[in-house]
Amino acid sequence: TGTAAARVYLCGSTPLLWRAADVRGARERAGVVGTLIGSLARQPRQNLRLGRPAQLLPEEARLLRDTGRAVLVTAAPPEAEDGVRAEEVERYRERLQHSFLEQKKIALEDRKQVLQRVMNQKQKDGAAAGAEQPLRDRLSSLESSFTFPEAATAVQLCTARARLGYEPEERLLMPADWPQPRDERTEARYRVYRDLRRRGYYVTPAGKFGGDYLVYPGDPLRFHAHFIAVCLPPEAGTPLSDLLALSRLGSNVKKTVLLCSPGESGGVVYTSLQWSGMV
Amino acid sequence: MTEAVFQAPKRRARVYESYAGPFPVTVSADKGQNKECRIYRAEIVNQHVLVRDPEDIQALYGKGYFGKGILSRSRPEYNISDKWQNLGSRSLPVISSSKYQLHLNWAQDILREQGLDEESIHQALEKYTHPVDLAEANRAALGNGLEQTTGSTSQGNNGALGAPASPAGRSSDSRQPDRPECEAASWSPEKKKPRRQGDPCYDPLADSYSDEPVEGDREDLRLVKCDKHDDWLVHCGCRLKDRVMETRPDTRSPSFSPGYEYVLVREEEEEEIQCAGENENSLSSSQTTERFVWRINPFRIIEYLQLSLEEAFFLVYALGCLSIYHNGDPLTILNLWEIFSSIQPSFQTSYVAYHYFRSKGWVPKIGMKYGTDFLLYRKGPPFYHASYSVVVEKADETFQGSALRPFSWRSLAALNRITGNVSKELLLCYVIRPLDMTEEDMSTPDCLKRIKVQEIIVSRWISSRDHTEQEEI
Amino acid sequence: MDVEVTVTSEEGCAAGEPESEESPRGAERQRDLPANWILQHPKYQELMSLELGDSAQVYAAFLAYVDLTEVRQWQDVSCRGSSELQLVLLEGREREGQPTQLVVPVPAQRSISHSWIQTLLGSPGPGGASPASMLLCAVAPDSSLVYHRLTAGLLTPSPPEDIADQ
Amino acid sequence: MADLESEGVSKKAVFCSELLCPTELFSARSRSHKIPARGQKDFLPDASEKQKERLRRSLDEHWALIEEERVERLGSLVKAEWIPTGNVVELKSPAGKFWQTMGFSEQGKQFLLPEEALHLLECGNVQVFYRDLPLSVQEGYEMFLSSDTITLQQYQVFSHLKRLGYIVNRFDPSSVPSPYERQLNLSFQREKPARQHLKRKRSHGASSSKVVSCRHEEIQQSLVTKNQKNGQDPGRTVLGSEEKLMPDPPAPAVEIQMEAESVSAAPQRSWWVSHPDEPPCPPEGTEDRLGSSSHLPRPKWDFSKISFPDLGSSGWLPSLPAPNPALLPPGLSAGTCDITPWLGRLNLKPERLSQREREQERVRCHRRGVNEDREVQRCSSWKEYRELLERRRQGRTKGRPAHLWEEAVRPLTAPGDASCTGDLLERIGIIKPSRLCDGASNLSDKSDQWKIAFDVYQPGTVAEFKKTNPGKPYSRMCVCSFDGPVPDLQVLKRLAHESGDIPVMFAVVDSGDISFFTFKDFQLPTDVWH
Repeated sequence: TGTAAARVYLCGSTPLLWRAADVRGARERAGVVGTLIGSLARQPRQNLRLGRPAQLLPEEARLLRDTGRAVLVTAAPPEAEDGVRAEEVERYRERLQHSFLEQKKIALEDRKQVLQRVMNQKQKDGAAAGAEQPLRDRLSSLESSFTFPEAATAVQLCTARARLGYEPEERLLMPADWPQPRDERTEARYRVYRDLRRRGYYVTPAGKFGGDYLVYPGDPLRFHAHFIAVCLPPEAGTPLSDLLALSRLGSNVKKTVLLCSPGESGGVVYTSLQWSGMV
Repeated sequence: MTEAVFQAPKRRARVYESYAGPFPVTVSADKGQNKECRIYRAEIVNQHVLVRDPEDIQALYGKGYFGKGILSRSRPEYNISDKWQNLGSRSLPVISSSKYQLHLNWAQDILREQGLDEESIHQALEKYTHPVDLAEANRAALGNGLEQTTGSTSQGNNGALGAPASPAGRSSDSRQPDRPECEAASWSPEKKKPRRQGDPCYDPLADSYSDEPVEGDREDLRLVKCDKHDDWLVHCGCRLKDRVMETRPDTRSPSFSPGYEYVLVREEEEEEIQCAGENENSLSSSQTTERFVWRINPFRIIEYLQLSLEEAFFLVYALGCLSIYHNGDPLTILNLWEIFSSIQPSFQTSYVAYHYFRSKGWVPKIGMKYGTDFLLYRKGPPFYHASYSVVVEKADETFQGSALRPFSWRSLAALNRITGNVSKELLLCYVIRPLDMTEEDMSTPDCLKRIKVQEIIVSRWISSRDHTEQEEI
Repeated sequence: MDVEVTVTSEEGCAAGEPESEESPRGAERQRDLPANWILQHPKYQELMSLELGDSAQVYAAFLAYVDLTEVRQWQDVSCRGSSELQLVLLEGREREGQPTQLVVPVPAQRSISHSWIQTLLGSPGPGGASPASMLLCAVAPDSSLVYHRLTAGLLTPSPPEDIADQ
Repeated sequence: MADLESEGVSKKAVFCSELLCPTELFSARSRSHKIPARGQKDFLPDASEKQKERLRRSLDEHWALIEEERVERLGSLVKAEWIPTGNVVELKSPAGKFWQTMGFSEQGKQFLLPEEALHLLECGNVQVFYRDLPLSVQEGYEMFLSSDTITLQQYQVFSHLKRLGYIVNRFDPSSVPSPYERQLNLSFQREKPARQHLKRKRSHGASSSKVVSCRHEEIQQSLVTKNQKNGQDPGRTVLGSEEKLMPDPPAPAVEIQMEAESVSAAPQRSWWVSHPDEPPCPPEGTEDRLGSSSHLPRPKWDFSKISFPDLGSSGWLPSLPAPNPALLPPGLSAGTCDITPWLGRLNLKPERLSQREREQERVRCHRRGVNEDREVQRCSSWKEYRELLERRRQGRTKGRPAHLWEEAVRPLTAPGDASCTGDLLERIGIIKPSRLCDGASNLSDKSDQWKIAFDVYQPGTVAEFKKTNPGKPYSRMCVCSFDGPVPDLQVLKRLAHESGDIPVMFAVVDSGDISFFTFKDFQLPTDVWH
């Protein structure tokens, strides 16, 4: 699936990445981090590490789309007709049954290997002759006595949509106005995001720090954010008190507050705001 | 409960002063009729309210922490220098020659502004630029009691400075800055007083400075300054009467005037050193090329107290202890209400909040540091850390209304976070105006009686101890 | 160091007034103070004469000027009016030998826009040039001052001094 | 990876790439459940090999975690089925431990709300089928989350809290006792007609079967709408399968009768809430069950204006007189009430002050009576006394500047007027405080922008938690977006009123990142100890 375009699924108006390869590709090839919002398969009842899906900022989705790295896909494909559906169900059941039988085989094999290993060990340890006899008996009768209840079958609860046999044509959806109405503020946010990415920074949401983006010098997994980026239309007046609070907060959390506005000819104008420390 | 719990204010680890009371007015039930209460004085200067009388300054700041010294971080305690040095029996502030030059330039500029030619300016400034004769000054000092009293004040506070052999250029302890000579507290009388060179034709500086030593100075000096502690009376707490009794001895110095500010200017070696006495030798024992020259400060800057409009109005309206003048005329409460409302569009709303918190015995100070309207202290900044950072908002009785400070979740999150990071709580203070209150009703502070205040504490809730939030701090 | 305080609330107030002193305004003190040095100050007069129309900003600028020269001992502090921006701007060196810095005093209740900041900072030179920087000095109605630094471009914060994260 | 797909479906392989083969499934049984610890972060990238290596390792661990699929024993999965017409998930095999805090029964069937089912699916507890095929988590998000159920943002908050062990229920406005009920401190678990259409209801007794019928009606209605829609769309034939899922709709007439029965069956318990001219249960559509605020039957009387006997006063009454029978509903009799045992339970002890407090109190309240004043004692007549007062008044105003004291608006106090700080504070305390609940009951909610979404109970309460009797929540949750507005005072008041005595919290979501804020009523205490 190497360089195929990622699929961005819209859940309502929220862009989500569901497939692991897409989440990984977006980050490693496009520097698009997203925010994991699902429960982690390995340990679902905690919030420290989350799992798929990855929610994308509208700006992230737009950048992926605009650079041809992703296609937007409607969330819900049309429902299959009954006949097709019946076929699908049939195939699913077959597969389940197949899986059960396979797993039974593997389990039996597994068991045999375990017994064999124990036996070999006993022999090697030079245990009294005949000590491994019960084991040998068990091994030989294993074929007939081994039970593997259907309930023991391991089944997968798929994360991404995955169907056997039939995958409905997923309709591509790219309204001009997606992912959000283009007002001054969203335009400012997008241009700033794009420019920061172009400069090699990694970007995550920064609402809890009072900004638009947290800006990292490298992958957020390994680096601290350097900036709290605040996107402003260039002419918009901001109460000085808001800037003072932000600036003090920035110095408190060891980050520079970055005022960002779209500039001339598609560029972005940045101003770093730091408390002077002069008391 | 849905109500926020009151968190006990945090006391400062070190407190360097005693509490003198919540307001600069007396409260006493029984003193009755002949009690005399002071009315302080302030004036409006370029839309700001200034208190200039040192005694008033100390009373207003000392009791209730009103205002801020315009030359200080908060408490009015400006010094021309934080280095003081002994010269004979006197302790003088040490300033750099560049600073002296700056002050000299200011004086020159004034003269130029008045259209004097350079020669006249030179002559006029001769007096200031000429080093003071140490020997003469010492003689004068020994010859009269004033010198003794004034001189001793500097020793009282800081023994090391008073000792003749104290090390040179000792800089002050940062925690407890040396209280200056009471120079800052003294003043020169205005031109109304008789003076030889009072006419600006002769003395262009007469507008700014009196060069006449005047009796009143010493009197006044003594009123506010404690000889024992070299401190403002209200600070050290000595009782005025006792002290005045003790220090009555009173003769005038013919040549030494407390109306001037004397400074030691740190200058290069090649300067002619007038004050090279024995003491000086010991002073410059650090064998630098620097010498200290005793001069008059040609442009003197003293501390004023600037009151926020809310503070000023409260002192007038709630306590009745302040008169505010504008161009020499005293202003009525209605005048002030009108003027302040026009200077600061949010004044009426923010005053309600200010008055409300004051009437609950708390001390609100400007909260600009952390981006809010007020910081609320219990008792005052020297005793407690601020407990609340307050944003004032207005609403009508439908509880809506155009916001003074339109919040977004982002700006609120930032404010909430910085407030929490400095161990304060974010307090929204809604000033609720009745629907039927007209603009006319609002044109007098009587409307306050119909206004209500809703306090709301905004806080962030952490859903889990092991939440990932720390990650980004 | 701690000074024992004996002033009680009754005395603190009455203390200043000798009983004999009675003036027409009663308790109000009628003493002559020296003229207000702010009004006399040549810089103040100079700034006011610029007629920038925003006297609150001029006053803020003057407070900042005095703070820099008198309190912080900055060197070579100068003021200039910008009629284009309707502002008084200050310049000075924090210490001798250090580069001149631009200080922009603004009354704290104002709103400012990014383009306003950009105008002040001037357009940043194309690549490589050290970024223009200035100090924004917010001035509160009680004369409180805070200084914040504005720098064109992205200025990496100084690394946390070995305090590990958290 | 996929060994089965190779037969015939290879062209679709890209969609199936995340399906595990039996070998992988089998080996997943023994995989680790540990989450690798994240190392200390660096400040600046320095292009060093060491840093690169650390990044590579971190990313490897990260992707291993992210790629991992949920694998469960078939036997430990609870099977369930998505019923889109009811926006619920019906359990098809016995419920698990989660039943303690989630789900509801109806007509002998067990249901989960979509957010509950989705969360349990994410936790690997249930397998949800739709038209006989299991749903992926993705499909769960896409099918369960909608404006008819809850939004993605609300679900993010829900699952965030659930992962931490909180119990989270949809908020039901009718479960909030009115201020009057709270005043009487009645437990609010009692049966109340207004709660009929509560989503979670056990089925027992007359009143709850009525609930079921309500539900039937809902489902029925939605079915009808759906059928109507489908009727216009001849190309689609989904009716059959859906009809199978539906319980038989009861006749409306029966419903009404049951309604009447239940009301008359328990009149003593509900007479004071319901009254005849209020329809007991307005039928509700299936749409927006979360958001729909059911109408609380409004009592005829303003209880805040009816005074109740003051049991706390020191002059006790031995008993309360019998109420006027005319005010009681028919068939109910009430006699006099002996309140002695109640009084015994009330804390009627006088307030005990500490030494210091008593001292302060003495100082504060020290105002001498007029007659103790020596000068007053010297007055021999009323006239002299009046003169004394006049002298004093003049003495006081003497020395007061005219521009302050001879104007229409004068200072609130004169220096020296107040007897002590407490007195002074009282004199200048002219601005009244307001409480969050003041005037809140008259506020109509014009917009439905601000809705309480959830009741939240602390994680520690799971063991004692009863769905039928959930008790007081720890807080209620309002979900909003970081790009949306901040509540103004009106919103705060309205929500506080709606929530009663439970704090409302705002969960603000910033692209998956959640911050919680509270806005709590507060009154700064007056500091008189100066």
